[in-house]
Amino acid sequence: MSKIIQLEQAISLINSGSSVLFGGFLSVGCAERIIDALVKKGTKDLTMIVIATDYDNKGVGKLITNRQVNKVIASHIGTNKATQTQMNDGSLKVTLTPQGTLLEQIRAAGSGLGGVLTETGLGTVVAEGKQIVNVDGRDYLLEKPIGADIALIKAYKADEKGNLVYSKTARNSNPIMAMAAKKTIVEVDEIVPVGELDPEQIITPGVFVDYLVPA
Amino acid sequence: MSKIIQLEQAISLINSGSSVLFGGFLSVGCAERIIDALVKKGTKDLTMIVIATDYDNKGVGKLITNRQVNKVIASHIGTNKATQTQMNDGSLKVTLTPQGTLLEQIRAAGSGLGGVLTETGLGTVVAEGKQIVNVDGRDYLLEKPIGADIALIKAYKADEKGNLVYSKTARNSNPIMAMAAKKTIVEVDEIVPVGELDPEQIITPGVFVDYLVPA
Amino acid sequence: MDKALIKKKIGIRIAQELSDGDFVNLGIGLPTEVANHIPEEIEVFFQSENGIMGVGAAPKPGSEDKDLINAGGGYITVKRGASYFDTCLSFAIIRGGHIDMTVLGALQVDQHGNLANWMIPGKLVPGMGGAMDLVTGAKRVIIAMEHCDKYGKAKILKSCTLPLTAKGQVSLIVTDKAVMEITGQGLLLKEIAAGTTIEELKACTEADLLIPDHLPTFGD
Amino acid sequence: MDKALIKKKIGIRIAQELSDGDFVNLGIGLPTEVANHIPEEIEVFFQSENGIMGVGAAPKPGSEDKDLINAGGGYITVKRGASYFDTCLSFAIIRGGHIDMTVLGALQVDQHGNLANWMIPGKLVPGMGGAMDLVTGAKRVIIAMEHCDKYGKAKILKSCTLPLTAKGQVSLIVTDKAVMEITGQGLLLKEIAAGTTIEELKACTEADLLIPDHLPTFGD
Repeated sequence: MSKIIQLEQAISLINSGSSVLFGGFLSVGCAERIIDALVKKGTKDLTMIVIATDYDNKGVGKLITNRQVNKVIASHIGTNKATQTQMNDGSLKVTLTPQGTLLEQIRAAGSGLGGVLTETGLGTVVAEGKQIVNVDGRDYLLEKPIGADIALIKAYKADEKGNLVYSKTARNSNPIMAMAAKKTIVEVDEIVPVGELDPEQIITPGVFVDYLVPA
Repeated sequence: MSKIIQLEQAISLINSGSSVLFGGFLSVGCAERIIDALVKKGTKDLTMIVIATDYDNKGVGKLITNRQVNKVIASHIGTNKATQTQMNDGSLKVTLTPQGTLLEQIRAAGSGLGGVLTETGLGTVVAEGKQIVNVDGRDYLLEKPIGADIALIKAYKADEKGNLVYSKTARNSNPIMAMAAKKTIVEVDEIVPVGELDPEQIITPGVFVDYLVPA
Repeated sequence: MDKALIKKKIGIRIAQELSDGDFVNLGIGLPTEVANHIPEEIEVFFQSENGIMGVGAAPKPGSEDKDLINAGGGYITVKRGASYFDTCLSFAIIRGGHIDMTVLGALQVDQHGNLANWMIPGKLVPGMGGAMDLVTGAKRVIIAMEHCDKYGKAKILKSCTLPLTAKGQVSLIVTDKAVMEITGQGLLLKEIAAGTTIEELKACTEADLLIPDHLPTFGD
Repeated sequence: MDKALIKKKIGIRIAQELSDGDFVNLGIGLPTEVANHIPEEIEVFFQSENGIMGVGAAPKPGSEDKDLINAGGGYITVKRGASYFDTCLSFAIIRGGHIDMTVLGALQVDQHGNLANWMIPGKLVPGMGGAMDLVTGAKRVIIAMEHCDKYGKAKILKSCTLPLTAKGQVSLIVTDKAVMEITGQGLLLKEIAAGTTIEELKACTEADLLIPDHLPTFGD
């Protein structure tokens, strides 16, 4: 069973209204070709879950500039003017979440946990509307899992079974987001035959990967 | 600042009454030389946190056979008769925890989380005495962090800064336990100069490691 | 019937439940037999919870690697395309619903899909190891066991009496005598072993069985 | 005073707080200056929260690696002994108390150790990024900033008015005018910049300052 598909197939898996986990950080380690194809196709009403909304014309930001996103969950939007403009004019719903919390929420979804407790955000606006759980005399925020329909991942190398290797800081959120979607699609620079990757070297095992899109 | 110490120094860091996280699984990936030295020294009243209590004469089991442990938190004790005998005669307090839960509890301690929610153990004796948290209509067990005074880790290679690489399934619980102790001591087969390990290859960054004990 | 033949019959039948590309976790003991009967036209990956996906065959005597074992402590080899990871990620895979099927033994299983396979109070307390996470997290939980215990007593009950491993998580039970599915209506008899009569089956099954009009056989 | 000189004075002073073997996370902007003044006799490792421990110097123009950036998006190099990891582990390191020191900028900080550095309602909402985790998790939180804002108004307050990044987590504040420690008794003036008088300092500090009899100077 091959996991390799072409770009058009990958795009056809993402519907209007889909929630999408986008790996990458400030456009590094981001599935840029898939994003470009999504922009071209114009798929609308996406929910974007990402560490940062990158730049107006680079990374995930292009989807916001093109008004294909109506909800964002992110920790940082400061590098992308379009996000802020659309948030202010009310056309884009933005939830800002501390980065470590967001990653734990995604990991929880991928790991079958019902949530995690953290002190991050206690006593700040982040705590508003959230359940506080006291454990042995200390308060914690209960942070719920965040999964999605699709994860768009960027890897450096993959074997045909979907085992993934990343490059330097382009690893970032990719291994976590790869765990937490119904379908995980990976844009990959190089696909090698099974057996060519050292089992010690694999960061994301193929069990998390549904589709590979060659560069 | 060198992290390399000798076996005697390592042993002197572990006091009677210390809680110790033991990496390894069925004695594979277990800091056997440090355990042998602990047996020789006879340090008493240890709390042992480990996936399984290994065998009567191999792995962490030797410390139980030698009656140096008065409390065990583990997921499996079936391969070690001494554990069961001492549990039945009341000299050893044993808490049995599902393996995935135990690992998440240790990870939570190392990661600064106040706990995690899991469905594992719901409706079983594991749930007894534990807080149940309802999230969006589903019940979960609240599992608290488990850290310790000391973690005893076994690595295959380390550089002088404490960056670690493991061997095959001897990796097991070691990277998680390395995160969760006040002092992490690593028994390592080979110590290489800084810069010799590829930054991509490192599984446990040196930030988690306090001491290296060469083989 | 010979134990080895019983094992083989159960292993062959469960192997038919597999699909190409499945990720599977086999418990120790009888369940490992499934690995010997994978249909040739499909490829499956076996996980061992101590931190590997892609367990291969047992090594030849003399070529064991001390750092390469499975969850039962036995030496293994790795398959092409295997990967190593820490046990915390291993259980993230399990609990997160990424394992298509787990096959486990049972002390008792009941018609509500409850399973008891980790302890007998006052007698045997090995610990649950990874069983509770596996049963809770895997997409499909299949029980592989002999239909009755060594005294001929029923292990498939109306309600488990031993401490549970998990509540309501079992999908399918495959024994030397029958294949049974836990459904919303109750325990459905799907297939009966060739040479076994419904009366024999009922006599050693405490659970209520839903018996369909058409009942295929297996294991002939 | 020249901005570059202010930056340098603050960077030099904070670098003195470091110990050999420390793991440090520097916020973007002014805090990065600290890296330029590490005492020669010690070695520290800088983390960047996007997934690296052991950030090196900026690359030479033309030798940038597109896959190698820091939390501010700037190109970096790696130091010998560096390691890469995913951002979830990066924040496990941060939140788990494994970072000895973080140095961050501030919009406001108050005498209770409260910090506001992530938004100005209705004006600037970049998001908190990793700041809330850093401030909550690092063993020591040091604020590096100019003493007053660009209009000469106090940023060191009795109580923050902007939305908080975290409550009561700041240890030390280092500005171009003073070094101040948050203690159980209040905000303790530890050192004053050479050439600054206590009156000048009080005039641009809203917080109550505890002033000791003996007050060393810095930055001369």
